[in-house]
Parts: sequence; structure tokens; C-alpha cells
Amino acid sequence: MKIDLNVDLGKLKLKNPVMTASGTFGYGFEYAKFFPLEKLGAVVVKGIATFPSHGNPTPRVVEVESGMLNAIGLQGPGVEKFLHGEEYLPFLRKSNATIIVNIWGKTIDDYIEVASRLEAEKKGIHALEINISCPNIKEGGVAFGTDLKLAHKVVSEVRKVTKLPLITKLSPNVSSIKDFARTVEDAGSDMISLINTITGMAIDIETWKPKLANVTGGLSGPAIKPVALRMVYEASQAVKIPIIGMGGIMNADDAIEFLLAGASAIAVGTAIFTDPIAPLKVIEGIENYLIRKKLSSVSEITGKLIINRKKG
Amino acid sequence: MKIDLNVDLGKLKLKNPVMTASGTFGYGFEYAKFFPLEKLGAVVVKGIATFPSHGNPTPRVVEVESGMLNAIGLQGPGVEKFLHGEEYLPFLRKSNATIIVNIWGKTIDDYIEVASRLEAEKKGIHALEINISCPNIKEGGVAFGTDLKLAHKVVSEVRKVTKLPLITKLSPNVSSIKDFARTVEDAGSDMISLINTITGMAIDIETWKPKLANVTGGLSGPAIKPVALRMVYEASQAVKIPIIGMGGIMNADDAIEFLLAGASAIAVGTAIFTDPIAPLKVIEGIENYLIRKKLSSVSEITGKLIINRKKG
Amino acid sequence: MKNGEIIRNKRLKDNYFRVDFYSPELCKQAKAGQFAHVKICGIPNKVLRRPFSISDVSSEGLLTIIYKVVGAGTEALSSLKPGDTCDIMGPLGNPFSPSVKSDIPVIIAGGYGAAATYLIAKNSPSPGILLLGARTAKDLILTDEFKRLGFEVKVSTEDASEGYGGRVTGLMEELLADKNRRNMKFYACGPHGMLMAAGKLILQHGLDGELSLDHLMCCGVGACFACVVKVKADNSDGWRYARTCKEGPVFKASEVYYDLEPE
Amino acid sequence: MKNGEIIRNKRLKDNYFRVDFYSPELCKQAKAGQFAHVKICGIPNKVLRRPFSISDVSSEGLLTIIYKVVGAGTEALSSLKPGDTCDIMGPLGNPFSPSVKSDIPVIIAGGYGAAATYLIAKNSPSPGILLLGARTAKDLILTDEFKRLGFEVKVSTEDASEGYGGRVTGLMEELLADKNRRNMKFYACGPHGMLMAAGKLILQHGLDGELSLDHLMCCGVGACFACVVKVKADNSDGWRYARTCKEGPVFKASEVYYDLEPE
Ligand SMILES: Cc1cc2nc3c(=O)[nH]c(=O)nc-3n(C[C@H](O)[C@H](O)[C@H](O)COP(=O)(O)OP(=O)(O)OC[C@H]3O[C@@H](n4cnc5c(N)ncnc54)[C@H](O)[C@@H]3O)c2cc1C
Ligand SMILES: Cc1cc2nc3c(=O)[nH]c(=O)nc-3n(C[C@H](O)[C@H](O)[C@H](O)COP(=O)(O)OP(=O)(O)OC[C@H]3O[C@@H](n4cnc5c(N)ncnc54)[C@H](O)[C@@H]3O)c2cc1C
Ligand SMILES: Cc1cc2nc3c(=O)[nH]c(=O)nc-3n(C[C@H](O)[C@H](O)[C@H](O)COP(=O)(O)O)c2cc1C
Ligand SMILES: Cc1cc2nc3c(=O)[nH]c(=O)nc-3n(C[C@H](O)[C@H](O)[C@H](O)COP(=O)(O)O)c2cc1C
Ligand code: FES
Ligand code: FES
Repeated sequence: MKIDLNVDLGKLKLKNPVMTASGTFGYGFEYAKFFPLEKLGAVVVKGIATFPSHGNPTPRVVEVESGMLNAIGLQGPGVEKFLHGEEYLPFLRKSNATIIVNIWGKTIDDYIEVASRLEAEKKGIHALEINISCPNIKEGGVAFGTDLKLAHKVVSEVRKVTKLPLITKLSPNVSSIKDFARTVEDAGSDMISLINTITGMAIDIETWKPKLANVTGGLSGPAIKPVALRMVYEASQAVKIPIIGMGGIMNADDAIEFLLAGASAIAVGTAIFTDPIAPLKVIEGIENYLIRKKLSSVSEITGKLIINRKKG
Repeated sequence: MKIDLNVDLGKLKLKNPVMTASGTFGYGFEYAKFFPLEKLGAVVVKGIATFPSHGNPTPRVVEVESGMLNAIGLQGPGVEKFLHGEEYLPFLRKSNATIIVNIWGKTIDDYIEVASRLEAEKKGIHALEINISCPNIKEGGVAFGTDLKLAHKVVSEVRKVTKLPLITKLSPNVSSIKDFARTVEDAGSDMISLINTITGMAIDIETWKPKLANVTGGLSGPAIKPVALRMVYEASQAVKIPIIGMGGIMNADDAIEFLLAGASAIAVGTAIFTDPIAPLKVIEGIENYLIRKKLSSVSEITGKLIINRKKG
Repeated sequence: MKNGEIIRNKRLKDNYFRVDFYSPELCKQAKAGQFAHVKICGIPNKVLRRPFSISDVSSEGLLTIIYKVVGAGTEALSSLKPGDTCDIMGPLGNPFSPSVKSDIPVIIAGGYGAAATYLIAKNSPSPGILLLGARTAKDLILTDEFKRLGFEVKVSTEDASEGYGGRVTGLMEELLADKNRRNMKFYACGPHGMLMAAGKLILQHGLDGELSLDHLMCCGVGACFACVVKVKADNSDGWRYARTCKEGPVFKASEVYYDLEPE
Repeated sequence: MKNGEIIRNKRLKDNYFRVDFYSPELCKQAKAGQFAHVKICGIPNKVLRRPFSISDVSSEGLLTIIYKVVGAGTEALSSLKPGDTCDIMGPLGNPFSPSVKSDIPVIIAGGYGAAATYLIAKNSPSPGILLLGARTAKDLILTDEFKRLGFEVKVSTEDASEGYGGRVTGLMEELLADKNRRNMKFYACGPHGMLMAAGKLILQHGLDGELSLDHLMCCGVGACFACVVKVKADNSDGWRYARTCKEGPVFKASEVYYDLEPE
């Protein structure tokens, strides 16, 4: 039996449901020696702004139980270097991979500007992912992702300047993920991705200092999987647009949980640090699962969670 | 050197900073054979409502990476049985322990009623903890903990009917913990405790069903520690009333992180399932830490986190 | 020897293992039907203990547990070596009521149920009968051990690979058809569905029986309400949730609430 | 032998251990100053690999790492046995530039720095000098090995328990005072503070030197920006953050931005 791993995300079609999570796979270049990037459903690059940026002081990461905190703070080359620097988009264009560019800004104008520049030189770019959920920068970032009005505004403004499929990446640091999912759907987002990291902290009890120079950072890895899965499920109940699920996916079994919960595609993040070929293992594992379950296509499991509310 | 473990929580004084987290220590009775309850800073009992309640259908718990999800759903005897049943308050009164009663309801009137009944028979009760953050019941619970107006209302109404010191237990499932901390301080809460569990989910990929009958449940254990610590820190920056920190405390080192972050006392929850005498080990560990650091009292570390913001 | 030290840990049959812990205090107190709550050292990322029925105890202080490898915890347990140590809470829970001379103890078991009821047979003044059910022959354990205690052993397998072809309740019905055995006292431990069916049969025939019901556990001592099952109650619903760790795991067949809804 | 299999894993001295992995591909490519990124099997609850300098490689495909036990990962590594296997990425990072015949290589090392620079000494056409610093005598490692390669070894300890009493930069100053040695080429690896002091001294004397800077790492390949240090840059700030895993760990002393702010 031939297994069909194709995924239809509306305006975006992927050859399989496994993408890389922004910020954990650089600009693809760094991992190209480990496997051909075109094997992935999509490569999502690290957040790009109009300007180059230093990011946060160090230490920027700390390992915690079943996960890690990061406060990289969106260090990056800026959009011009991304468009023209050898290790960035020009390299990716040659790779034949499906490319999604994650964008961020400190102001709404920043978002508009970076989206416009990418729209203008969009050859090889398959979609934009609007990051309104980075917890590690003072201005912008998560401020947009925790305020319904701002979230709506960013997405609808970016919508006006690009025809590229738009994914909006939601923050988990909110009371109601459903409200944010509905808002960005309403603002014209074609897809939703979630979750970004959950804001956390760690303290060195010898020095009495925070373990991150930025004081707080974003929690990722297996520790957040249950929360991510719940939010994917809730969001999928609230909107009609496709959902890309992520948060603690370490292997195919984890990925399948997200698909069952309502994600049409998934992204592998922190697991790449444990094992650079983790995304490939996830693809292979999903395929084997479908074979074992005698299913012929991955779409047969999306959102198929069986809810049978029992009375207490 | 004599180490002073006393903790001054305003209207409530504890002999040491270590309490049990509500719902993980039953009504004290169950653990009395493991150690004398009076060794604890305080015993916080499982949530009590005016009425007896079944709780949720089973399965009610599932283990996840570095933690567990629970959806017990506040099974309990109701306040009358709590006041008069042999295994409940009458037993606790005899134990000489400092007793804190966690209360919940489906409506504001429920909260008022249970608080009034406890006020009326308050002998042996040292404080009430208002649970506005249980994610596992359909009515009430977390609804109060994720809505600023309702949170204010519950606390100020309960405040009117009792002179007992009031602790309000906050939900982590919110965008801004600071706002909730300020609101309940303003409503007359004498202390804040946090965090309750973070709502999560797990799916059985063989049966395609949620692993909990209630579909979602509350995540506790080491997985949530970084998030809990961050929220304790944020809340401590926002209010003047004392904070009781919890979430993933497995040992004394974890507890010390919470104290440094701004908690005046801490609670041990899930760790009790790993090891019933975990709370005692935490007390001992804090004492040893203070000796090693040549400090004479636990209050010398509360909130002593050193923040040194570097420029990026 | 340290408390909780593993003295022996060997494969019994297929996925079933037998481990002996040095645990003299527990051995002194343990009664048939009670359980031990084990913190398995070396399970990565896990916070909960694992409950296991006390299968046997010896006067030398050896606690025997028979376990099936089903997940990370039992997998980790199976790789522990003599000399490794686990923290063990117990004995916990309410035991079976001992059988008296005039009883014919009839044990209905499935899965690890044979291990959980072995002490009943060992301590029984009169030999009785073991009805042991399994999906397939390789899940049948301890049959020789029960025979050695003088028990009559009848087995059933759903795939008819050994003994009676079908469920163990089929064997029960055969036995109950024999009207001469009025003084039978039933003890059952096994999968939930089997226990419900057995419980109902026992009650239908007006006989006495006890079921060992269990559920996923956290605290093991009655504090968390994770492990509940429905038992009959004097309230408007006719049932309440009872904690299997504290009020059970052993319940009278007549106490149990036989729900229409499957678990 | 499997890739990544442990062939030997023994205590070297105090908290320092030496492990040899079978890793023939890596050995063929490895150059002095590069590192291996190791997934230590059996660390509970951890998602990240651990980076270690490649201390030595053999023609039989044995990769040697010398590590100090400082936390859960190195603790777990120290308990692995021959036959256990770790997944190893590498060689990663930029190597030291090899010393040429006319150079006198001077190695400044602290902590595991002696291990990270051993290959420099081994591959150097002319023997040179090792200045090794530590807090106390028990942290001095590999002195005999460097001597065996013909290197002059001078040690410093902050507590004066062996050699020069003080910091290793004290030894450096003594050496630099000797004006005859203009063809010295410096290689330094050690704690951040030591490297910054050494780098400045090298530049002050107008000499050539390379520093192996490292920082907590995640990906090890330049993708995550966790591991950055400040290097000089042509921008308004005068510096940018460079990834030690990809653009380093080895940097020219002249490239490094010597910040006023301590790390
Ligand atoms: C009172 C009691 C006595 C028991 N006695 C024995 C015994 O003598 N021998 C034996 O082999 N097992 C016994 N069990 C079951 C045993 O506790 C579980 O098999 C064990 O906890 C599984 O741990 P794990 O980490 O290997 O599996 P997990 O990875 O935790 O789970 C694997 C599978 O087993 C199921 N499972 C996990 N825990 C339980 C549980 N407590 N009850 C039922 N299913 C569970 C899970 O739902 C899952 O499907 C007993 C359980 C109870 C409550
Ligand atoms: C390029 C590079 C080469 C290295 N080479 C060696 C080597 O040859 N021998 C050796 O013993 N160590 C080396 N290290 C350091 C080694 O990676 C850490 O000691 C190790 O990761 C600690 O893991 P752990 O789990 O035992 O400690 P953890 O529990 O993770 O941490 C314990 C302590 O060590 C510190 N630490 C953790 N990781 C690092 C790190 N990457 N760099 C500096 N401090 C750290 C932590 O901040 C903490 O204070 C190297 C590091 C890098 C980046
Ligand atoms: C080191 C690191 C850097 C990240 N950088 C970005 C980023 O630039 N943009 C973004 O949208 N998300 C970023 N994220 C979030 C991830 O894309 C992902 O949403 C999150 O880590 C949860 O998935 P995981 O648990 O599989 O890692 C970053 C995460 C990590 C760990
Ligand atoms: C099984 C279980 C039951 C709980 N029941 C209650 C409860 O009745 N009332 C309440 O306020 N919190 C309850 N909690 C939340 C805990 O008190 C605590 O806030 C949370 O578990 C985080 O701490 P921990 O990680 O140390 O367990 C419960 C937690 C668990 C795991
Ligand atoms: S396991 Fe906690 S009440 Fe039974
Ligand atoms: S460790 Fe990821 S960029 Fe260096």
C-alpha cells in the first residue's frame, strides 16, 4: 500500500506534515549537511525582522527538567541580508525545500515592512509565519500575541501587503487560546501555528541570580507537550483554518497525538537539538504508524480524536 | 547556630515555610502514619465545598514527562462531613498542626456559604485558601480565576464573612498573573498562593481517545516548575502581600528557588506521590542550606533574587 | 541487606517477571490482597510510584512481586539487578478476608490476578479451586504453584490455545452449575471487565465473593482520589466513588456498583 | 564495534575522567580545537547534548575526551561502561590554526583546557611551552602527557599548592618579559576570565594568539544562537555576537571584543 503523506493546508500544500520549528533549525543551511532539506514538509527559518539585531545577552539558554528555557532574543541578520546573503534565502532557493519565513517586529510597521520586502522577492518563499509570540524581546513579540486587538491589527495589516499564505504563530501565555485563534482567522490568517514557548524562569541557588541574563525565557521541549496539545485541540475547535501543532514533539508518537488533536501539520523544535535528524525520524514514524493501522493517508487521522464524555 | 525557620505571613505565622499543596495530601489523616503532621509549616487540605461531590469519571490521572495530569474534579465530602467526620477536621484538631482549609464552589454563594460555615466552627482552622483555579470542573473553579471581575468578587465576598486569614490561589492559565495578584490583594486577600495546575491533555494513539475521561486535566510536577517560578516572581513584583509558591517542588533546592524568587512560604504537591516524606526532606534541606550559607533565618533569602540587567 | 534491596529479579514466563525484595517489616504485616507501592529507581522523567500486589512473603523478609512488563516503569524494573534498591511503601490497602476451614475457596484470576491471589491459596486451611483466564496460553502464570498448594486448577484461554476455549466466566458458570458446592467462597482479581462479570455471577447465585478492583494510582494511601471505582451508596445516585487504594482494592461483590456504562 | 561505543571510561584524577569512544569517521576528520557533541544516554529528563573538546584521536578510530564531572550529564557519562553507546556529532567548530616549524607554540590552559589543546602539542613540529593554571593542585591534568611530547610545562595554582602561586597570566607575564621569544604563537583554552586576560596580554605584546571560547550550547551547528560571544564588528556598536559552535570555538585574540562588563 502506498502511504499518502501529503498535507493540504489550503493555500499551502506540503509533501508531508513535518516542518521544523522556527528558531531551532537556523536558516536550514546549518542542517543541510545532515540530510537533504527537501525531505521535510517545510523548513521554517528563524525569525526575520527588517533590521539586524544582536539578540539578548548571555547566558541565553538553560536546561530544565524535560525541556529548556531560551532567551535568544531573536538575534538575526535582518531582511536584506536574509534576501541576499549566501547562507540564507539564496541557499534555500537552491535546496528545493518548501520554505516558510518567520517574521517579527517591534512595531506594526516593522511587520508590514518585512512582509512587503519578502513579498517583493518572494521567489522560493512558500508562506510567511507571523511571530506574535516571542516572549524574549521587550518591545513587540509577545505583546502582540497577548492582546486581541493588536493581534488582529498585525495580521490584517500584513495581510494587505502580501499574497503569500499567512500563518500566525500564537502565544500560549494567554487565558483563552480560542479567542486568539478566532481573532487571527478573522484578520485573514490562512493558518495558525502553536504553541510558541511558555514563559518561565530558573534561579541559581548558589549565586542567587537568574540562570538567564534576560531573567525569564521560553520553555520548550517535552515538559510543555500536554499544554501544547490541549491548546491545539482547543484552537481546532474554534476555527476552520488549518492548524500547525508544536511543543515538545520528540518522536512520531508525539506528532500523532497532535494530528489526532486537530493539527494538520506539526513542527519539530527542541528535539532537533537532541538529534538533528529527529524530523526525518518523525516522518518515517508517522508512515510506519499509518501502515500498522492500515490507513492510506495521513489526513485520515487529523482531528480524529474520539471524545466520549462520560457522566461523573 | 540556631536556624530560625519561622515564617511571618502577616496574619498567619508558620513554624517553617513548608506546606502541603491542596489535593495532594488528602485531609492529613492519610499521611499521619508517615510523620507527625505538626512538623509541617501547615497542612492544606483538599478542596471543600458546601456539598459533597463525586468528582470526575475515571481515568482521572495520567503520567506525562516529568509530571502528571489530573482531573480529579474535586471529589469531596462536603463541609458538614468535613466539620464533623472523624477523619477530617476533628482528627486534624487533635494533630496540633497548622490547618489551612482550601475551599471552592460553583457559584459565589457557594464560596460564601462554605466560608461562613468554616468561620462558625473555626476552632483549629488557621486560614482559608480560596481555590479560584481548579481547571477540572465545569462550573466555577477556573472560571473565577481567569476573569478579573469574578476573582475580585469572590474574594471580597468571602472576605466579608470571615476573619480568618485568607489566601487566594491563582490560576496560571492567564495572560497576566500580575493583574490577578493585584486584584485579589485589592479585594482583601491576605496572601496569594500559586500556581495551581496548567491545563493540559494527553491522547492515546492506539485508541484515539483522550487519556483522561475529562479530556483535559491539570499539569503538575517538575515540568511546570519554570513557569511557576516565573509567576511567583512576577506576582511578588506586583503586590505587597505574602506569596506562597508551588509547582514542581521536588526537593529543597527547588523550594529555595521559589523563596529567592519572592515566595515567603512554599507548598509541596506532586512530590508527595513520589515520596510521602518529601515535605520533611524539604524542611531539612532548607535548614541545611541555611547552615551551609551561614544564614540564621529563612527570611534572609525570601525575594533575594539578584537581578542585574545586562545590555544586549 | 538494605531495605528494598533486590535479591532476585528473573523472567518467569514471556513478559512476566518475578522480583524478590528484602523488606522484612512489610513481610511481617502483609496480608493476602494488599499491595506495595514501589518507587522504581531509574525510570526517566517519571514522578509516580507503581503499585503491585504482594504475591508472596517469606519468613526471611523476602517480598515477592510478579509483574508484567507493559510500559516504562515495569521495563525499568525488569532491568534492575540484585543489589539495586527501590523505595517501597506498604503493605497498603484492605486485604481479602481469609477463608475458613468450612469454605471452598474459589479463585477467579486473569492477568497478574494469579499473583495477587496466591497468598489466599497459600493461607487457606482447605484446598480450593483456581479458575485462571487469559487471552492466550503464554499469559497463564503460576498454575504449578497453585497445584503444589493442592488447588484444582482450570484454565481458559480466549484463543483456545490451552484449556477451556473462552472467558474464565465460562468456567465459573460450569462450576456454579454444580449445585453441590454451596460453601464456595469467591476471590477474584483481574481485568475490570472480568471482575464485573464475575461479581454479577456471584451475586446471581447468592454466593459470597470478594473482588480486587484497582485503578491507576498516585498516592496509594487515600489522599488524592485518583484511583476510584463506583460502589453502592445510600444517596440519590445509588453510588459513590470509593478509593481502591484505601477502601479497596478488595471489595465485597455485593458492595460494588455494576454500572451499565463500560469503563 | 559500533559507532559511538565506549571502549574505555576511567577516572584520570580527582573529578576528571577520560573516555575513549570508537568513532572512526570523526577521527579521520578531527583537527585540534574542534569538539564533539555527545548525546549521553541515560541522563534522566535532559534534552540537550553535551559538547566536549576532542582531546585526542587515534588511527584505530578512538576518540578521546577528557571531562570533569560537574553536573547530571557528566555524572551520567562517568557511570557508563565499555559497550555502552553514545550518539556523537562531530567534529564540529573551527580548529586552531596549526603551528608551523618556526613557531614556538605556547599553550595557556585552565580546567579542561589542557585536554582541548593536547592535539596542538601533539601535532606541533616544534616543541613548545604549556602554562597550566588551576585553583588547586588536584585540578592540574595531563602535565606528564605534555612533557612526553617534549613540552616545557609550568603550572600555577591559585592556592599555591603546586608551582607558581597565582593565576596563569602571572606565568604568561614572566614568559613575555623574556624578550628573546618573539616567534611565540599562543593557544589558549580555559575559563572565560582567564581567556579575556590572556587575550589582552597577547595583544598588548603585539603577538599572535588564538583563544578557544565556549558557551553553553544547544544545537552545536550554528542554528540556535545560544552559544554566542562578542567579537569585533564593523557596526555602530563595534561588536556583534558570534556563534562559538560555528564561527568558533577558536577565535583570533585580535577578533575578540574585550568587554568592560564581566560575563
Ligand atoms: C492495586 C494494584 C495492584 C497491582 N498489582 C500488579 C501486579 O501484581 N502485577 C502487575 O504486573 N501489575 C500490577 N498492577 C498494575 C501495575 O501497577 C501497572 O502495570 C504498572 O503501574 C504499569 O507501569 P508502567 O510504567 O510499566 O506502565 P505505564 O507506561 O505507566 O502504562 C502502560 C499501560 O499500563 C496501564 N497501567 C498503568 N498503570 C496501571 C495501573 N495501576 N492499573 C492498570 N493499568 C495500568 C496504562 O494505562 C498503560 O496502558 C497493579 C495495579 C494496582 C493498582
Ligand atoms: C566547545 C566546548 C568544549 C568543551 N570541552 C570540554 C572538555 O573537553 N572537557 C570538559 O570537562 N568539559 C568541556 N566543556 C564543558 C562541558 O560541555 C560541560 O561541563 C558539560 O556540558 C556539563 O554538563 P553536565 O550535565 O555535567 O552539567 P550541567 O548540570 O549541565 O551544568 C553543571 C554546571 O556546568 C555549567 N556548564 C554546563 N554546560 C556548560 C558549557 N557548555 N560550558 C560551560 N559551562 C557549562 C553549568 O552552567 C553548571 O554550572 C566544553 C564546552 C564547550 C562548549
Ligand atoms: C532556541 C529556540 C529559539 C526559538 N526561536 C524562535 C523564533 O525565532 N521564532 C518563533 O516563532 N519561535 C521560536 N522558537 C519557538 C519554537 O519555534 C517552538 O514554537 C517552541 O520551541 C515549541 O516547540 P518545541 O517544544 O518542539 O521546541 C524558538 C525556540 C527555541 C527553543
Ligand atoms: C491530584 C491533584 C489534586 C489537586 N487538588 C487540588 C485541590 O483540591 N485544590 C487546589 O487548590 N489545588 C489542587 N491541586 C493543585 C496543587 O495543590 C498544586 O497547586 C499543583 O499540583 C502544583 O504543585 P505541584 O507541581 O507541586 O503538584 C491538585 C493537584 C493534584 C496533582
Ligand atoms: S491513589 Fe490516591 S486516593 Fe488512591
Ligand atoms: S549552539 Fe546553536 S548556534 Fe551555537
